Amino acid sequence: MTGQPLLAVHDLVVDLGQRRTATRAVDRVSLTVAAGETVGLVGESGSGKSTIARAILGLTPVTGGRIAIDGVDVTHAGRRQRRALSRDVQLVFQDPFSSLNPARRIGDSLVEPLLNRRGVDPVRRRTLVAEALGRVGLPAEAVHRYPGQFSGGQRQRIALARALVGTPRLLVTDEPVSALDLSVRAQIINLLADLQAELGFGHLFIAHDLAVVRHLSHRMVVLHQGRVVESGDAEEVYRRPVHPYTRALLAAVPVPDPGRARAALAAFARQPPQAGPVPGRCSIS
Amino acid sequence: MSGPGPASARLLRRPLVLLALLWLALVLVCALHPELVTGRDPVDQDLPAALSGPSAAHPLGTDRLGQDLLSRLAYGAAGTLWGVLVAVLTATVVGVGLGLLAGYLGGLVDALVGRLADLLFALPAIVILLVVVAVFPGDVTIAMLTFGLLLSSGLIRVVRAATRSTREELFIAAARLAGLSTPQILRRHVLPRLRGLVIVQASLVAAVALVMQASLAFLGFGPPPPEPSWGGMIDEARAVIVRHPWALFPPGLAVALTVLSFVLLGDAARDGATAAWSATKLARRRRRSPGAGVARTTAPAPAHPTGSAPAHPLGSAPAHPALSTPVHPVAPPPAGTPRHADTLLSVRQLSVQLPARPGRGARTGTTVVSDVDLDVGPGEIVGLVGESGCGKTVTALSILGLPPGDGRITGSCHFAGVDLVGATDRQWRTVRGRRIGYVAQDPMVSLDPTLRVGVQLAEAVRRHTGLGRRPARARVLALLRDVGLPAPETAARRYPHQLSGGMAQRVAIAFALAGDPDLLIADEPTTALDVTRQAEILALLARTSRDRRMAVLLVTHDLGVVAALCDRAVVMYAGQVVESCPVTDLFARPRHPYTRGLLAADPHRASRSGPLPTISGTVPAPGDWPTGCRFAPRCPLAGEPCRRAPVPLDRLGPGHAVRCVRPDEDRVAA
Amino acid sequence: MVRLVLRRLAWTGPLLFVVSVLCFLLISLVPGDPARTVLGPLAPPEQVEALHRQMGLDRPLTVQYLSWLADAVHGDLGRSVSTGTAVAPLIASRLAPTVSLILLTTLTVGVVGTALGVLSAVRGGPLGRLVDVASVVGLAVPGFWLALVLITWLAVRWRLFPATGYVPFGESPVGWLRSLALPVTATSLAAVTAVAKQTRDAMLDVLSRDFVRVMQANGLSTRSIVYRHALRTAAVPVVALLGVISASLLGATVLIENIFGLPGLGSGAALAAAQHDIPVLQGAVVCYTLIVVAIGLLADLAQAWLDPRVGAR
Amino acid sequence: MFAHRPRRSVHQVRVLVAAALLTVGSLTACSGTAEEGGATDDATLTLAVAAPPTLDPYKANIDLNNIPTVALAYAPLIRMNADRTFTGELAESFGYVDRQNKVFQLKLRPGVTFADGTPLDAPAVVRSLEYMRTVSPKAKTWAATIASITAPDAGTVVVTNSTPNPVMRQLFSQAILSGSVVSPAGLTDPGQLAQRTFGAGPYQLDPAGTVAGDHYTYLPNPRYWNKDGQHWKKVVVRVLPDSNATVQAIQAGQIDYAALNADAGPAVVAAGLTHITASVAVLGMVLADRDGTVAAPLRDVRVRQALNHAIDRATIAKTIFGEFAHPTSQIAAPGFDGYQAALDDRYPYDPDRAKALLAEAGYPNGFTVKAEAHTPGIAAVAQVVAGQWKKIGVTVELTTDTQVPQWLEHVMSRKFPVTAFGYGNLPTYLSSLDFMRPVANPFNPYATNDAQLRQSLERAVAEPDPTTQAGLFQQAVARLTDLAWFAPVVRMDGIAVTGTRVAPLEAAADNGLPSVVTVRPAG
Repeated sequence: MTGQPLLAVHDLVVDLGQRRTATRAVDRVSLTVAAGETVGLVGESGSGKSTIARAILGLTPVTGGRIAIDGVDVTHAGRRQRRALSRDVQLVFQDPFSSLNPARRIGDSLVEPLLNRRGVDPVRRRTLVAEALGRVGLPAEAVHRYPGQFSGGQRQRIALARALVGTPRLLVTDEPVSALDLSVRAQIINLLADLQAELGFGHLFIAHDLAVVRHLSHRMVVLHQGRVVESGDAEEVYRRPVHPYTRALLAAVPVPDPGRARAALAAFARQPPQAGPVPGRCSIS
Repeated sequence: MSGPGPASARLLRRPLVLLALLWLALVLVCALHPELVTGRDPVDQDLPAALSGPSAAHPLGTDRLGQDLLSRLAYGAAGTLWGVLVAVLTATVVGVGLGLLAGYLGGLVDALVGRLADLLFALPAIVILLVVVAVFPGDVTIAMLTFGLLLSSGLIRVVRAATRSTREELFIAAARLAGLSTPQILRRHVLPRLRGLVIVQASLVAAVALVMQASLAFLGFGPPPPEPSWGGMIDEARAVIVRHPWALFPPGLAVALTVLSFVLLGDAARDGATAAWSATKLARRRRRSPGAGVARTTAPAPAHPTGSAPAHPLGSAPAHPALSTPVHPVAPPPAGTPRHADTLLSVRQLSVQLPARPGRGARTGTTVVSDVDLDVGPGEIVGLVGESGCGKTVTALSILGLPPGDGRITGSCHFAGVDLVGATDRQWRTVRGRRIGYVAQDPMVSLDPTLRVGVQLAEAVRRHTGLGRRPARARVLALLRDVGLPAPETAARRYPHQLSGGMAQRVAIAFALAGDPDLLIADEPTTALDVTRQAEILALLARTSRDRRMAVLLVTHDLGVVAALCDRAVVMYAGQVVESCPVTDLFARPRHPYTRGLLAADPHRASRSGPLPTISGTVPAPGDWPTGCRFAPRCPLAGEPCRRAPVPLDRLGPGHAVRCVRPDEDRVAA
Repeated sequence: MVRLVLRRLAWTGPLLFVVSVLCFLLISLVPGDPARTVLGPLAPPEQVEALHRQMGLDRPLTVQYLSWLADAVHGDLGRSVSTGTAVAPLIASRLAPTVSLILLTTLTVGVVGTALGVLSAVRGGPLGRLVDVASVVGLAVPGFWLALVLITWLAVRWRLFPATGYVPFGESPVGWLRSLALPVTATSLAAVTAVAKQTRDAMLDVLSRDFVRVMQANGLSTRSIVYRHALRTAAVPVVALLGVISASLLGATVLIENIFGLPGLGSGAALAAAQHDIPVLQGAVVCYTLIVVAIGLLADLAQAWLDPRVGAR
Repeated sequence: MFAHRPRRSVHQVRVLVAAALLTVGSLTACSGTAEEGGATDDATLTLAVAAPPTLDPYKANIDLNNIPTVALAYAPLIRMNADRTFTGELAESFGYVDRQNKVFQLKLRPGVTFADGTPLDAPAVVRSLEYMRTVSPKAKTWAATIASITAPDAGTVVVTNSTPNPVMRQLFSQAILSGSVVSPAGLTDPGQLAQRTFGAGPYQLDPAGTVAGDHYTYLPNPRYWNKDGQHWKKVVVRVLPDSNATVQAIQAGQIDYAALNADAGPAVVAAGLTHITASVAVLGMVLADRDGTVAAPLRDVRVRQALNHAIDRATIAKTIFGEFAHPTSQIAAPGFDGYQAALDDRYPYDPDRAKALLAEAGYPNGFTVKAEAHTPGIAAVAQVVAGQWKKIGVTVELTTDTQVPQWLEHVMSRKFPVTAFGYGNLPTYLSSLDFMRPVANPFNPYATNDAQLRQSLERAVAEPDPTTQAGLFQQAVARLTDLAWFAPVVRMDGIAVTGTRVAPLEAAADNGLPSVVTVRPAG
């Protein structure tokens, strides 16, 4: 992690909704992702984690702050700049069912990131698509099939293949495994780790499950109501959470261990964590 | 789940569609080469034969000038089709163009186009058309152009709505992120999705335009008299209606049949074009709630100025399965171990078979649950664990006698002395809600969206307790307080959509508790919630179970939830119970390789370093189950005996049963 | 819900303006001279010329329109060029048959269509198939053709209903109903089947929703589930369709009023168009537009009442 | 015409069908006894017209839609009887006072008042007739000869013509609608004539019971001079554009009386309704371009005669009109001065002769000609004629119009060498004004002139002796027929249909249909 980080988000503010009824979804969030690094972004629904992803990728207008990729400010990138940027940054969505157009063959979807790229002829495209499929453990003939013919886990592999077919340097994944079954979830988590090891991309990993994030991430950022409440080394945050919210979050997750889980639940039932906004930011870096 | 190719082939096999195609082909032939259909000139007068019925010389009879009706019909087809074509093209081009623009761009353009559509809709079409034909007498093209424009308001709205919803789809975002330009996205993703919709709308426009064209000709604004037109023929028939009513029928039927064909074909084409979409939708719904998956999915009905809903293909008209009581065969004698005396619910050999539904994804008579044994004692919390598609929800619903689809239940299901398999409606009335309550996965859709929470709860309370209006209300408030809603009065006045997910699930639980049941079946009650909300609901369930001495059958895929809440666990895989044991055993001494694999793959339990242990492969779909051990293809320990024959559920000790050939070979999976 | 009403009403003014401008322009394109129409084909040109001036037709189009608009704002829709009577009362006198026709048809369509749809959704089987078939066939049979058949047999052959004419409700409610029986039947067939189909689809959709299963599982009565809960939800798209249907009925009324000799707005508008009677036609169009707006408003309100989520939007 | 479907009514296009010649007077009033059933009570007469009538008696064209409403509210000065004789109505006596058919004098019936109470005296009549001269569609043709109208005393009106006009009696009768007298109160603002009635007739309009364009209610005029002429407590005139609807409504008992056209005849017969008929109009083709301006072949009289010979009139009469039309080759009708029975078959159906004539004229292979027709009733005839001409090699490119302005524009544009026509039966003098003078009008758009024809007419007009005059008019008609300026096809009937609640009408020979004011309750 030398020099400037691959992704630098500084004091990001995003308001959602119409002007009058707008709500602040993201409130002065800063984070960085370096090449080859996985940063986990954790929070409950409404914490703003998906909005951050969408803002980074230009799918949501930014109210304030700055987003830089490779040192280049892309906060208010135009359409053209965005398109150029698509080479470097890719996103994988939570829902493998709706992130692939069900009416198009896998090959059609996979080739899209290469379509507007100069110097990639159709033959080369086919090769790249086949390579990408192979990388995620799917046979090359999958290009002829429709998304409906694949299971959820396979579709998420396809989505990964599409994201990686253009060899981006930054991958943002928004809850990529939370819609998957347990047995498949582990496969995808491993796949993500393997691919990063192989391709060396930076990875912003968004999830609500602290255990998954801990497993996959180098660093972890905990969000609550649009603000960063805690960030630091993933293992460290998981084991020794400082912020009460992080603690509550950890306590709320039932652990597959009857003893611990029951104790936690009993403790939870006695004293539920406060639901109100968190005063101030106690982020520890 | 088939692609569009086979779907279109299937459509052609439908006899009605084929007939519609044939009829339209005939009309088209008439329009292009009427001389192929009839040897007579449409204006040839056979005066002596005027106003005759069908005869050898005049197969459809004659009009009052002795002109051959068949010939006039045939020669009138060209003008008719042309008018329809003009209207359809205009409506489609304008409707799709503006609809796309409005839907995709949004903002001011959307507002303007929306207003335009409103305007077009508010214009009295026929008055406008009367004016148009007065300005351009006898000009069908301009009249139909105008009509197409007026009709485009429906298309604009439908296309706009569909575009908007498509634009929100993730794959559009994905395409944009892939660097596609807007035209590329429209061409590759939006337009194909609109195809089915536009086809249906276009077919409706065609139908309406045809009728309107006939109406105009009937009013005397069609092509001038010597020239045949269908509406004009109805008008001519009207002139002789007292003497010769027969003349009304050939042109009337020609119009009706052609309209019918348009609608049928549009419908069929829609089914073909959207086969891929429906398949996914089906799968999606199935995943979320297996019960809904097999039910028909219905396309949203587009609003239309002429007020016609899209027609569905003829011949498929199932009653809603949920409301027809399935016919159960006589239950086989209960197998397996005898029930405990203190068992509240005892399920034995429960199997569920879905009926064949050609063209609906499910295969012929697919068995989705087979030979499930399950016991729940009074006050006991039992977890029914498994991955999606393993049959856990089907099992839970079948206990309530509500298998998804027209599922056929076999086996037995004793609850408080009654075998629920084969229970009568009267028996169910005393069980559902009063002895067994039910909570579904997604709280936001498990309450009636149109009624206030209090009203819904009051209905359940009054139904189960027979209380009067006022006491029922008090009880509703008590229930709401019981499930931890701090301000029950306020909550009771709310509509479901005004509640947060956690609150809604509390209300749903209150709904299930209204009859003070002995057993609560909760189907993934926390899956749709955040972890903190989940913890609250779990705590609520635990407390309620304890306080009311109420048993809970908790369907879940989350081992953590099982650990936190359950006394015993039943693990299902591919429609079968593979392991059943006290919770402590499940986590401390799992015996089935699948259970072990699941536990190992859980990142909570795994060590931080190194890859997670995984189970290779994927869960087989119902119908693709292997004959032997269903887990064998994914099992690291599987050997020849595993694949040979079905494996029975073996009792290993008190309260522990496992479906494995060698459960004692304790190998380290991780 | 109040906002819903206000938004609709706010849109009414501009809508009326645009519609009236559009009609004015269109009508001005109609060839021939209203003065000539009034005086007949053989009237000498000087007379026609004089009447032309007298009717103000020699003024520029914009002036003609603006003077119409100025009066219209004050409720004066001008005078009929063919009969000289004031347009507003003329239209008012023709409103009753049309409104009766629309109301009765909408009522018939709503009640019969919904009943058929619900029954077929709940019962299924042959009835369901019948609704499927009928919905397509109903759409296919042109209403005016059906009207002719109905007149020929029900009115003339069997003398069950009057073939023509309109009896005001105030004169004889039974006569009113009898005079509208055939027109309503002719106009409602297609709509009944469409509504039945829509109801059936909506019911099947709603019945497959989670909340229905939850209610069943928790022991609510089938009757309550079907009629209190499912039907209410399913009624939302049905009401929307009904709104569209009643609005589109306005078009059908022109033909039907002509065939059945009903002194309604539709036949009045057609007559005015024939006589080149611009003030009457303008008045009719304004009236039509108001009816469409009113129907839309009613449909919106009904939907908001049925489903609180609609009103909240 | 628009949505009130022009179809079956020749009249709607205002083809000047001077139809309803009245049978009046002798019929004694006899109030009807009750008969149960029916939509309205027995004292109410409900009749149907095909299009909204024009209430202003002078602006109204002579067509079946206007005649009933005018007749109900306006009494004429002179009444024409079924036998084409004239009796006084508001005028007690009348006649030419010179020997050149120029000066016509009317002596008014004393003590008559309008419905509004104003006395009906000579100044009122003069004022009314002056109004007629300014607004009536007939003023510029049929009344063009009138030089002055004066009132020497309160009971006398004198009309002076600049050139002889032999039809003053008809002109002031109910047949031409020019003799209706309007009250001075109505003339102060002639605009009201379109909405209310200001006559001295048996009934007056009840605006409260009227929806313009749909139905018109008339109540008895308490000041009507002839109480015997009021048979009903109420008369409702309903607009029913479709003759089938009318037939059905009469069948269903909703309508008591209607005057229909011949092409509704078969339906009337099929429905088994009580009816009487009278010849009302001639239908056929105008071979208008007799100078060959746009269609050279038509200049040759042999071609025009060939076209006449090529028409199978008998078949057309039978097929389209059933028994309600008679084949004819002339435009004059029986009972009128110019009529000669022999001319009916002047051009017998003879395709071979037609072909021969064409060959003689130099068109052995025929030719193609543009033609115009309007309204389905006339257009049907034109269609059949076109079909028959096709057999002798003459191809017709037929344009059919549906609206009056369009028809007028097309006919007068001189783009159509052939047009279809329907023309009401009139005295030959009146029709000569439309047909035979070199003045462009819808029946002579190219303003063709024939010296011999004009000469016969001029002599006939000034001839005071009726018999000699008729002979001269017959000469003119014969000349016209020989010239084959027209190809008349049939003389069609009007049909007065009655329901069960009115007394059967008395057949009126071939002199037009009885007036609505003579319809009495069934006794």
